[in-house]
Amino acid sequence: MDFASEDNEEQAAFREVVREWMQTKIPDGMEHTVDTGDLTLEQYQLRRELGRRLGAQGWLYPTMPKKYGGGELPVENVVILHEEIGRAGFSIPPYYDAGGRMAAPTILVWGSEEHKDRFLPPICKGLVRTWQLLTEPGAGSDLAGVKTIARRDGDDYVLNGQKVYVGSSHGADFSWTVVVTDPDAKRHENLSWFMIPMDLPGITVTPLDLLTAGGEGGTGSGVKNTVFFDDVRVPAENLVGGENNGWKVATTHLEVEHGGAGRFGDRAIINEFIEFCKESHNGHAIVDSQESREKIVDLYIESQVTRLFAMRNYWMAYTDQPRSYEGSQYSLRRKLSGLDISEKMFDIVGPYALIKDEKWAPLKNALELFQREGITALHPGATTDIQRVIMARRIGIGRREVEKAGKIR
Amino acid sequence: MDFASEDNEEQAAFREVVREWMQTKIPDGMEHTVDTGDLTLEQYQLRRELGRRLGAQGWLYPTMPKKYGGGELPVENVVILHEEIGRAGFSIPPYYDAGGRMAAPTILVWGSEEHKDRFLPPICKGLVRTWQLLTEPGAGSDLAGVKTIARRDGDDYVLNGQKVYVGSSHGADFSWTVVVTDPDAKRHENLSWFMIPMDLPGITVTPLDLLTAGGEGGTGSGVKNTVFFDDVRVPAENLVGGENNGWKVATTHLEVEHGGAGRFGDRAIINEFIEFCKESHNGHAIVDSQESREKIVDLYIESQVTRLFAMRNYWMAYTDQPRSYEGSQYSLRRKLSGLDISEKMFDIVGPYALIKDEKWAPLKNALELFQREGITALHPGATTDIQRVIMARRIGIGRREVEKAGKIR
Amino acid sequence: MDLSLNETQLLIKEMTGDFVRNDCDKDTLLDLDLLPAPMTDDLWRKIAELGWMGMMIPEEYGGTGNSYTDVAVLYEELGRGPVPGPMFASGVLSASIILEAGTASQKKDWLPELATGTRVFVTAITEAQYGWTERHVQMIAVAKGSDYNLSGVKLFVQDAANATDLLVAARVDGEVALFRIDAKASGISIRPLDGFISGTTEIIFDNVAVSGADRLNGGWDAFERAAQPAIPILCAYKAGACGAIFDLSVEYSRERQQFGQPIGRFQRVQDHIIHIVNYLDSARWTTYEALWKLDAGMDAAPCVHTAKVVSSDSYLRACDFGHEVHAGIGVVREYGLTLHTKMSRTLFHHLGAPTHHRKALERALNLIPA
Amino acid sequence: MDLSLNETQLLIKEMTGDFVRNDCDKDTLLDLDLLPAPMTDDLWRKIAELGWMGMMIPEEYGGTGNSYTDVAVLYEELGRGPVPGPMFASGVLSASIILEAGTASQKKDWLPELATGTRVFVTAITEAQYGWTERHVQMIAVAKGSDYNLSGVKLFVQDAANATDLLVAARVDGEVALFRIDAKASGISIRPLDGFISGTTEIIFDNVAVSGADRLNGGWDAFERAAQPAIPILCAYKAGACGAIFDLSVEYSRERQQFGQPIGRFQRVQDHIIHIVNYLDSARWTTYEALWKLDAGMDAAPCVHTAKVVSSDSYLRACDFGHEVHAGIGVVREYGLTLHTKMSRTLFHHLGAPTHHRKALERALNLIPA
Repeated sequence: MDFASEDNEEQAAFREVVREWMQTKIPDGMEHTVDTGDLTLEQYQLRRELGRRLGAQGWLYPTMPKKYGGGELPVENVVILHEEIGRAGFSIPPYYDAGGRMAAPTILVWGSEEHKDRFLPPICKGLVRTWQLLTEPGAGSDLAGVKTIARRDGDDYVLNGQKVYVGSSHGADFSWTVVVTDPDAKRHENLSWFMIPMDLPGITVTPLDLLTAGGEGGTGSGVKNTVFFDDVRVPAENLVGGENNGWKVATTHLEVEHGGAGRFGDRAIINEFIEFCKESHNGHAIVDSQESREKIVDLYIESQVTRLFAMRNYWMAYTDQPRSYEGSQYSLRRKLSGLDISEKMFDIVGPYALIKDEKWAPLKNALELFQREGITALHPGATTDIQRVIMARRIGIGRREVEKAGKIR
Repeated sequence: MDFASEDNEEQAAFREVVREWMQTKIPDGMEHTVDTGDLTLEQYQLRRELGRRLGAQGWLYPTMPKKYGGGELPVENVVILHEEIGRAGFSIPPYYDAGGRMAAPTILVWGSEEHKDRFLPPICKGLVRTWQLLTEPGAGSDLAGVKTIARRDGDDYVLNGQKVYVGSSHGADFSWTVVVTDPDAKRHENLSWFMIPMDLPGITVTPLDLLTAGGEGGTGSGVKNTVFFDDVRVPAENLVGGENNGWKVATTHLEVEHGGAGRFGDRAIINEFIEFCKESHNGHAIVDSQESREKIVDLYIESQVTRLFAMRNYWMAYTDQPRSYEGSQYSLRRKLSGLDISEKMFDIVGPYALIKDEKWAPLKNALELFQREGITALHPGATTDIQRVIMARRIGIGRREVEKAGKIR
Repeated sequence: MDLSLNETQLLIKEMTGDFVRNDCDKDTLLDLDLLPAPMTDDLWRKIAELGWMGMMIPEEYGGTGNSYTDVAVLYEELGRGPVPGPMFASGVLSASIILEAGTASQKKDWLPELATGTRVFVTAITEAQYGWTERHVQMIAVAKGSDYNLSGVKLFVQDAANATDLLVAARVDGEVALFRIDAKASGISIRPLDGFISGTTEIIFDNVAVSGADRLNGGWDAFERAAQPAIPILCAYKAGACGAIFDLSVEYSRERQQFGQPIGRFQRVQDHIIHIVNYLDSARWTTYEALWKLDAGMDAAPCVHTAKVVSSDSYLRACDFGHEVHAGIGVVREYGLTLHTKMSRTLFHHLGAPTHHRKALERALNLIPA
Repeated sequence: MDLSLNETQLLIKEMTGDFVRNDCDKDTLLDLDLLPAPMTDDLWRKIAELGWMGMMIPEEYGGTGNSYTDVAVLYEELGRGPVPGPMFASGVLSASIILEAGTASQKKDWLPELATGTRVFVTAITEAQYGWTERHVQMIAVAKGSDYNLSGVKLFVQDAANATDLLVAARVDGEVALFRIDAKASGISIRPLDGFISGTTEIIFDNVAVSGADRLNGGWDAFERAAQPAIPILCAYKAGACGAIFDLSVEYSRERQQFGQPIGRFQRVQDHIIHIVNYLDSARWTTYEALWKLDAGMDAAPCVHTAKVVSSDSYLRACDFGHEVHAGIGVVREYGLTLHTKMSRTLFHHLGAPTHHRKALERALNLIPA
């Protein structure tokens, strides 16, 4: 086994190229905002600029095929890319973009050549940013129970309905979603999958305050939106994967969202936190206390297992290993260990972990955000309960038929 | 609120009476065997003798009515009795007796006057010992799915079937059970409840080795048996609560078994363990280590909550408060905290907790037994899963109809 | 043995419950949550009129001298809101400190107005080196004749933005002393802290003059004695809060449909709620046993520490499981659950985190020399 | 990056799997479990013939010089049994110690016979004051000219009842030294311990004479270096055991019917099994990352400690959840699950409990000065 190759000559050269590129190509003025869901407009625009520059290299979505604007890089080089961008304090993509992370593999698996040619290059080049629209007020865990409806009318589908917990701040160019196209058909056979330009008439976006508005009414993290469709005419050519085949199409992005694609590297906050605990403040360091050291060790161990599950899934996905329950296992663990680690941090640093404050907050408010994210990350991309449902089906607990994992490339 | 009355004059006098009684009435030679399920025959007989002596005072089942051989004592005096016997290192009853603990309240609620007159006095006086026969190989959690059948034939019912995980060592005089009396009736309406003399022809008892046989093939704790019925003729007058009414009758002893009657006082082993940790052994005490102290504190806190749930249920039962999910809540907690505490003890004292050894084992092998009991206690009297099923129904999670607790007096 | 509430307590429970339902409905609480100091004059007037600020205070000082258990029943109901504000800070913790540490004339001067709610006392103990043991008090009071002069920072002080009077711990000749200071005194600035926290403040003391007459008799020991009953009353608030989360979750489990049935029919959802009720009852019974021991004048230390460990953990975790039950809707501010989530974090360390009380239990159980 | 097993490893996995299924079926394991020393001559001969005892040993000493990961694949499969016996004690821990601490002639004399299974080496470190740090070794070796004399007790020594040779840690002039001693030497008595434990022994040394030629070169440092690769190999055994519990539980969830359906349809039962698979994978991946670092010659300390903490906890808890799935039948000896339950407890502290390795992690992560 080999958990992280040493660079060979070619890889070392690539690493050098990436490092040099970053020296000049990261836009001036880009800040290491801890809450990437809630950027200022200026910071968002700078990050989009970085996205376009990465995209021009094929590095924004480095595993995507070159012909669609990706980098088609081998797994080792992708890892190098993530590592080096990560070292600079950013990630790929550098802003929220459900189009590249989840719609692109979905279109790659289920789209026609025309779809791929039309949708993928703008995504991979960072020219557009895309939101995901799935949950509705009455359809959360039960995603197949969505009620938003698309009625065929000539060359268009006419959409009506409401989607919640959508996107982040500063809008999007596209969105993708599953909606009902055959109200009379059976569950799972009544849905279709659409790419939707967000500038179509009849789309309204209103912000949704999530945990937790600050003391002065300022919005907190996890800025999300409600999206309303009122007689929105979507061209039929934007339907991907065939009419009433939407549930199958969704298996791909759900697999990605449920952790099937894995992730490479640690949560940066873990190491930052441990270093913070070692630093001396007014002659005291948190690690001076044995109880704190014990809790830091717990937190470290907890984080290592999550890192390894993420790495295993990354390797499985990009080397086409047969996959089963691993995606949801990692997603479940990431959610629960995220909460657990946030609470251990809170236990260790006390109320300092709760404040957004220029004077007193440690790690530039990152701990406060992490406390809230411990909670807000529990449900998106399927609750912990649903992740367990999927694990049980894939393992075949109580049944001999075993559900297959969704295809992701 | 009042969590443990100071003795008033009358109670102080009663305590004195109990103490004096014990000076002379605890049989010579009775040992503080840690595993009361696996007594030597001699020790078992001595404990039966103590039972008869307690029974003669009405103290073996002190809450039962006097007319049936009980003590009919007020709750404060019952507590005093438990405390004083407990101080001597024994409990009431001093041996396994499902007749008194569970069948007696059941007969009191569901039996005819004739049943009460016939069955209760021998139980309350400690003249007989009784086993509970419920689980079958195919009916564990699903108790209502028992297959043992009783066919009416003249003045008798003829029983055939098999019951598992029964009793302890050294046999019993009676057993009680639910069996099918109407194979064609609906679930829950096909069962009847019987008191069965164990000397009837056709009853076979074979021992069942549970976790875990010792190194030399010696049986460990939790000695249980399998009981076979082959055409056993049980007199019809031993049917309690009416034909095909057995499931309702069972609600009473199930409520008791599921923790509804509570318990007064701590697990003795908790305090013994903490004292053991304070003792110096070769110049070292376990409490010298901060990690160990932290774990002892965890274990203490864990035990306190269990003690309080037990006490609350005791108070609720014997003052006829309305009860709901509390029985199963306590039973669930007792099971899980028993396992948790056993593992904390193991963590603290290391492999010493695993051995039965005259030379090396702490607390006369009590820790080794407690390690095994952590596991073996998880399922009897309904698994942790079933306790949660009951809690959910009684609370009304996901439903507005709320299941009622079984009547226990 | 009698584990029921007595008639007085049942009355307190009913009256407080009515108040919470009528005067502190969800919309009111969501509005309060946006204020830098989460209390309004109107609401405070009502609370004062109900006599709650005087419950801990003997009749001779204008209070009603209730038992600790009585007071806890009140706070258990307030926790159901959760109703924020300086009620506990003034009516419980500061009242208890003045009773323990105040001189006869201080008690006579301060307690009657505290009891009527005319003055709001808030106690400031913790500093940048956060903690609840004596060594964490580092601020120094410099003697000037018979008066004193204070400079420094008190951090994470709960509910000080509503205070008229501060009780401040500071060192005189190395020993911790307690001082009363006008919250509006020159040199004091009180700043609410923003974040995943409620009603918590920073107080800067810049060369603040304090009269010698405002120094209390007692020092750190008196504070610790005063905290003993205050702690389980704070725990009762947390137990009440767990109860509210339980009710909310059970109701949601019945109403919310997914996959064609109420979500509460799924065992996983049931188990989240079973966790909540277990936390609720753990917090509640450890708390009331501690209160009973305190009211009966018995050694309550192990029970007080146990109650604080259990209730801090329980409130935090009950919120977590509440969020598991509610998923998306639970993190929408308007739904109201996050008021609890924030309060559970805010109060977790107040008067000592679980780690602090576990350490205290090591001593109370004689695992280490006292 | 490549997380798959290579061809050699797949072969080892397949051969060992066959051996466990064919030669160590449940009835055999239940019989072994009743022996004071849980290994038979027949079985040992087969194991020796398979060459397993030589895998850690370089070719020059008669072994096959496999990588640590290769060896771990073997033990992962043995853990599935769980197959008891002195394989790990001799072929891994003692072999590693001799390689680290033995003189050239000791290696030449001992390793070839260890590699063929002709001799069985067992290492005795722990004593009545149980623990795996240097200070826990208190037994004294008294020098007599160039020879030594040992008296004292080694306690909780794993698998010594099958030993031909003991490697014993004892102090010479205050420093820990290592000695080889004939298991049958005069003055030695080895007694299996009874209880919820498997293959664990007490060894009494009563004035045992040891030749100076049998003192190894290295002392405690050498033992610690030798333990580094042995620990994750033991972890692999535990990961394999978790895998067996997982398979058993999944199968039972499909077969066992209650309430008219397989019990695995109930979410609560599913969740027990999900816990098990999470423990399994946690143990497995932390273990193989540590092995990879060791094979690659990198600093493996944090990974080794993490793997031991995770796999000790995982095996124990996987058994607990296995029992939750199985309820009654799980505690019946004949069913076989309790072989694991007992083994999970037995190996929990072997080569250091989680507490020990957590403390070591504090150092490895530089939380305290080394």
